[in-house]
Amino acid sequence: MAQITLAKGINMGLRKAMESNPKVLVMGEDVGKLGGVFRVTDGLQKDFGEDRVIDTPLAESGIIGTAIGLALRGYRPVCEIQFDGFVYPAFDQIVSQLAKMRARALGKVSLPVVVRIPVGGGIGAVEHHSESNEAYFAHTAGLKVVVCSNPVDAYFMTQQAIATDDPVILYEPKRRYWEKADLDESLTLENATPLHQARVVREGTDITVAAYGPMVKTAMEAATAAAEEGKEIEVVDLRSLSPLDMPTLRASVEKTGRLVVVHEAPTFLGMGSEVAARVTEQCFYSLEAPVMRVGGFDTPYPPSRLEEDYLPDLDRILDAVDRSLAF
Amino acid sequence: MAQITLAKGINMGLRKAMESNPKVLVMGEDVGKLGGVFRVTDGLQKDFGEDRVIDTPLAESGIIGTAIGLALRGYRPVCEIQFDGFVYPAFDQIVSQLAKMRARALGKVSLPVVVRIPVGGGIGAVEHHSESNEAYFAHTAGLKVVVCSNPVDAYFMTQQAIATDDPVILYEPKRRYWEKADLDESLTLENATPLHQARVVREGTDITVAAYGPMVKTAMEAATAAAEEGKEIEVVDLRSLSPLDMPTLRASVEKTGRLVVVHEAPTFLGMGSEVAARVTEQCFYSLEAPVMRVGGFDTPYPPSRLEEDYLPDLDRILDAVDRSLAF
Amino acid sequence: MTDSAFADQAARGFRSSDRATPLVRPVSDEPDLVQLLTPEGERVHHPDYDIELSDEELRGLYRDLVLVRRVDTEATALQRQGELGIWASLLGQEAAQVGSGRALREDDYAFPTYREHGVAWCRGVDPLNLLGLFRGVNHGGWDPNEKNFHLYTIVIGAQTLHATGYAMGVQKDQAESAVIAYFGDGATSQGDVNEAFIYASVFNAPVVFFCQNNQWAISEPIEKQTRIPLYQRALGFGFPGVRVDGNDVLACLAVTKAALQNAREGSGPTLVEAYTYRMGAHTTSDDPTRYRLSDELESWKLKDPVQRMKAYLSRNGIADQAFFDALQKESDELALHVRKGCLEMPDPEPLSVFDHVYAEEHPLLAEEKEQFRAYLETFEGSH
Amino acid sequence: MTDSAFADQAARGFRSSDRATPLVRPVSDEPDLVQLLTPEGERVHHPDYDIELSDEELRGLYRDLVLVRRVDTEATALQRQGELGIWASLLGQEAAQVGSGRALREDDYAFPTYREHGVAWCRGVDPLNLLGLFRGVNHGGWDPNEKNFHLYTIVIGAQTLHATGYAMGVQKDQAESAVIAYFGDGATSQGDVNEAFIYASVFNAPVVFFCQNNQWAISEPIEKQTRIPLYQRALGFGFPGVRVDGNDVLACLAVTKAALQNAREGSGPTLVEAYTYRMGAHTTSDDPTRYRLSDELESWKLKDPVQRMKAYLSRNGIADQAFFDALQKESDELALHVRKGCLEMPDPEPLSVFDHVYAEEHPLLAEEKEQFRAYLETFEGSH
Ligand SMILES: Cc1ncc(C[n+]2csc(CCOP(=O)(O)OP(=O)(O)O)c2C)c(N)n1
Ligand SMILES: Cc1ncc(C[n+]2csc(CCOP(=O)(O)OP(=O)(O)O)c2C)c(N)n1
Ligand SMILES: [Mg+2]
Ligand SMILES: [Mg+2]
Repeated sequence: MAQITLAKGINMGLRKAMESNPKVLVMGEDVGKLGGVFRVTDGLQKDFGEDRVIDTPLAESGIIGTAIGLALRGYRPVCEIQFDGFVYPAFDQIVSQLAKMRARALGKVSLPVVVRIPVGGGIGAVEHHSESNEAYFAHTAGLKVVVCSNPVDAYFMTQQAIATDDPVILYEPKRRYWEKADLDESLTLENATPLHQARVVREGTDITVAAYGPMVKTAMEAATAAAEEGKEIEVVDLRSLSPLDMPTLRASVEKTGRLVVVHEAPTFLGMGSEVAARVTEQCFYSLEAPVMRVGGFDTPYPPSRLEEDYLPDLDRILDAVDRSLAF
Repeated sequence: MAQITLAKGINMGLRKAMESNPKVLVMGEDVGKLGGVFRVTDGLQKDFGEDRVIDTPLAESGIIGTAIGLALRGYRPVCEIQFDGFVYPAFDQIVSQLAKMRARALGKVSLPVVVRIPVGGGIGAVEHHSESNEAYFAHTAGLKVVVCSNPVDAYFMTQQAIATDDPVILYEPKRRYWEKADLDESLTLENATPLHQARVVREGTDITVAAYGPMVKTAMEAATAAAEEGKEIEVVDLRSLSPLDMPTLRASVEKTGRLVVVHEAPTFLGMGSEVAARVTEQCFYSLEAPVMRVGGFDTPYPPSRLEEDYLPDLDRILDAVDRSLAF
Repeated sequence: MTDSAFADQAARGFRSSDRATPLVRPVSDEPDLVQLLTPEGERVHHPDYDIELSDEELRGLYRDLVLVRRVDTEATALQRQGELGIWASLLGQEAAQVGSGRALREDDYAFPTYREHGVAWCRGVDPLNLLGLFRGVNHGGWDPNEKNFHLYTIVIGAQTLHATGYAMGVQKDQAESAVIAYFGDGATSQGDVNEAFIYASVFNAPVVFFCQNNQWAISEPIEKQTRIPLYQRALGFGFPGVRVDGNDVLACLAVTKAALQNAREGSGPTLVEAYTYRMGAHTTSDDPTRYRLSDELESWKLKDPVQRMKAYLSRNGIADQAFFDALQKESDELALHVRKGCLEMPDPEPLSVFDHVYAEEHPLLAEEKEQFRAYLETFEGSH
Repeated sequence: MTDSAFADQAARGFRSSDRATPLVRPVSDEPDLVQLLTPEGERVHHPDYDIELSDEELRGLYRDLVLVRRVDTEATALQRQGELGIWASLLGQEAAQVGSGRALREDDYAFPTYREHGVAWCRGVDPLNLLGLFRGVNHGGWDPNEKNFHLYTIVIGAQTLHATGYAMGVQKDQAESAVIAYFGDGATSQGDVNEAFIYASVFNAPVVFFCQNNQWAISEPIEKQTRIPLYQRALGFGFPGVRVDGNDVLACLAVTKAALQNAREGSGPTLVEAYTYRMGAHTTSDDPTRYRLSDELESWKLKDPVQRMKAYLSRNGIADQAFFDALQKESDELALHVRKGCLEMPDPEPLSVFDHVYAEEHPLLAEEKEQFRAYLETFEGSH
């Protein structure tokens, strides 16, 4: 049993995958000697060499485009995008090539490419360093989109994503990189929760709060606070945004009758809209209130001195919980 | 009164805008001598010169990036993206620059750039020529997103979009380019429906069907068919996706109690999810059934021999209508 | 010839450092075109590039040119008859494609655009595979690894990065293969193509960038993309660029072979600009009379790649009338195969839209498929 | 000097055609660096570039260098003290920025990255504007048109296209202004930057591409971006490239002036590579000891741009101790202004997050703002 951070969990996951499969490559800007700006790839180049841990030119379309070529050649590239806001130059390669090539080939090629993206705000950064753009990719058929929220998931989900024959966008909640948890290293992938399964991280009876990535911790804090007032919140960590684990969500909502979805991304057409629409369609008669959405505002991510106002926090979650309960 | 096609409506709208404001430019691939692959810019270069109707190099990021620079210099560029699937190379410039620059400058600059995108399927084209990617842009704060569905709207919305000081993504339903309608040329912009207002295009009492762009015609056909069976569908042409005209939607749903949203884009996180989530939140007690979504499947746009199956048609709309009415 | 223009380049500041010196020489401007066969079909020689071919090989190249053109003509006809949604003709570019395509070894890998029907032919891909895409029954769908010929890529320039990445993989495997990326003159303006140049040069990847400069990107003439000859683009990235007469199948073969060989030997990328002409419309949907003068076409007709080779073969007694007759027959049969195969191509099953999107399970998509199946069944009585 | 390297280039195949011949000469490799002031502060001459400056102007440049460095040092200190979220230091790049910045005329327009504090200074932008961004009270927020200095752009390379578009607008206006786009060595790998080269050359836009090659893109050395000297990238696009000693304020001034003048006169773009060194960390968040040896830094310290100019001024009696003392005082006052202004900078109002997103009305956003206002009010009692 070792105590690890979320960043370390990914690092260990990458290492495990690289050890067990020589085709696994790590590539991106500054992933080599520096170990990435968040040190997630720390030590990998030293141990696996420049041939497997590749500092690329400063061009994201090039990163994804060449990763596709490497995948066609039989490699399993794990690409690091330095910050959420810098994935857009690669958008075309991701959406038109990475996502669609398998269908184009009628299944005759697979692209086991993982795109790791540190996501979200709360670290006091400058513009473009705090965005939550998961909805773009979750809306894109052909991709799978997952988000880890804790060190143990980080460790396993990294390995699972790499093992998947589909392209996976793996979001890492950057402000939780330094959160710690115990990892039992004797556990293997077989012990892990399946990659595309949501997890009830706290049981409750009054209302369900669904969150993912950085917001899971916030939701848990809200649940603790609510419990003091006698309200029992069930917290669901969605983990996989595409595919979305509807059975877990449905079971929870059928039990509690109420749902609040929380994310940092702008609400308009954010993940919450899909969750709300789908849950409402499937649990129409179970819902005692409309699904409430708590998200970032429909503005560009603000300067960091405003981010505490912009980001959903415990209070805004509880406000939505109260509005739902009072409905 | 002249009969015009939708393509002609845009052409006339562009011409009007160029005549009334020398700062309006048209730029894109093949917009000059060829008049665009759909001939939407036909004759403009001949009349306004190469300085105002600019054939650009084959690089979409360059089109939007230089349009931003031109806008900073006081011009009002109207950019043509040749097909929906070719906007992605410009995604970074649109999402990180075009959408965010005004907020970055605390309002001290405006970017009156229009990005025209022929959208959607149904024309028997090869891959990347039939996509519906409006959700990406509607989810992007800082942009406005509108879709025309008929020649008269095309004429006015083009002019309105150009007159707007915000960046506007103007979607043009390519399979309706050749649809005809009468235009009263004596009408001025003051007579036009405001750009961001939805329109009830057919009144009905039993259920609301909300659609936009190419699907408005299909929805109207469904309404006609339903009427024969005694079901009165109210059809709402959303026209503006961002901002979304909630008052019009709400009024209709409060009247009918049921809503079906139709678009060509994949349903998962498509516009329908936002409409469903928001309408449900605001009309919870008016809804007698969950909002039903009819859209493209959650797959890449298929080869054209499958597109009739993929695209929502009259039958699939009526199926959803029936499911809603039977709920 | 050792003191070629590239030596000058190097002297003027290319850091050769520890990297292997590229061996392909960019041609100087006088003549700025590598040519081994004049438009009249006369064999000429070039100091840097030459090639010795047997008569059989020469006839083989001519056969390729003829058959490729015939497939193209047939496909255009099929489109006119409504059997294809669209067709992108390679008319005029046969030599560039056959020359470069025949330069490839079996273990080399090609990344095409949407117009490389001639390369597909050389790789042994059945033309019907190509027609499937243009008919709209699939988006390509052949197995790229079967013939080392990637799927057609429609988004301009995207495949150049795939080719570069693939070449990086070849390099990691220490395999002795090379990769070729096809693209057009218009494509050189895309960020992706320039990024591919950067990745390829920085990693010294074994890739040949084969640009068919057919003078047009739909309606835009080459001047809208560059103000200098395209092969010189490579100078800015530190690898050699060479312009070859794209209507000369021998020169295309020789130059591409040399470039591929350099790539295999660790000398990194080369840009080959095949200077040619799009004799037809951009696609069957296009109307070139709106933007170019017929004079231009007429002058290029004099440089026709197929005629040129035929003149050479005839004049030098390399092929006789019997050969040409047999080829005519083979060509007719091929056209028949294409036509028949096209007409017989079944439409895909409606439910197949859900297939092959993911390699692994996706419950929501499975559910959607199930719902659609059930929906379709409700019509079953009525059909 | 007319028979410079560019003439060779042209001879080797740049089509000069009907376009004006560019007048800026790329330097040949020996020496491959335009230098007017040696690291020891000795004035040297260059056949293509020279500049005559009055003593006052020379002192002015030195004053700029000193003050810009002082602002930078103060900002770094403020970051260490928790007053700024991050700071991107220009340490070592003062001459490149002041030299190019002072080459600009008032009507010229500059498009910076996030590190152009020295250029901002030359444009007359109050350093506090820059600090606002790094403190996180805004994303920039100054009025670009006030000083013809665009907002900082953080997405690598994006601004080069804005600059090119702006220059196209200048051209349409038939104005006699020029535009300058700043970017780093790493940025040259981005598609956008290469597309900017294409647009600028095809439209012959009056823009100078000013690349500060500080040898590093965070942890990646220049070899990860190119295998040839960066100024030669321009060759591939058909416009001149020139490498200047980026630690020599006089050479940077001279070369940039010439390039801007050529742009104004209709000769189109030039790429200027200012060969310099990032003496500090990438930003205050970075730890360069992880990836580079201190030797390298030590050797560059000998080329310090500020010391060099000081040595020149002293040695030639252009400035005396009184001047240096007065400058020291001015510098201290500026630091105080920066420090005081930073500490006094108010946090933005919570509701301001909704402002300036759109120029025109947006009912949903107005509604969201209203809801948030009401929500905030529920806390009002408790605060
Ligand atoms: C990214 C992108 N933008 C636009 C298009 C539309 N388009 C298809 S072919 C073409 C012209 C291509 O010209 P070129 O690269 O010279 O190749 P050619 O067609 O001449 O073989 C254009 C603009 C596209 N396919 N992809
Ligand atoms: C598109 C994009 N990708 C990645 C980053 C993260 N990033 C910020 S600065 C930087 C290095 C830039 O190097 P260079 O262009 O040489 O400029 P310098 O910082 O040396 O001035 C990187 C990778 C970014 N800002 N934008
Ligand atoms: Mg072409
Ligand atoms: Mg740098």
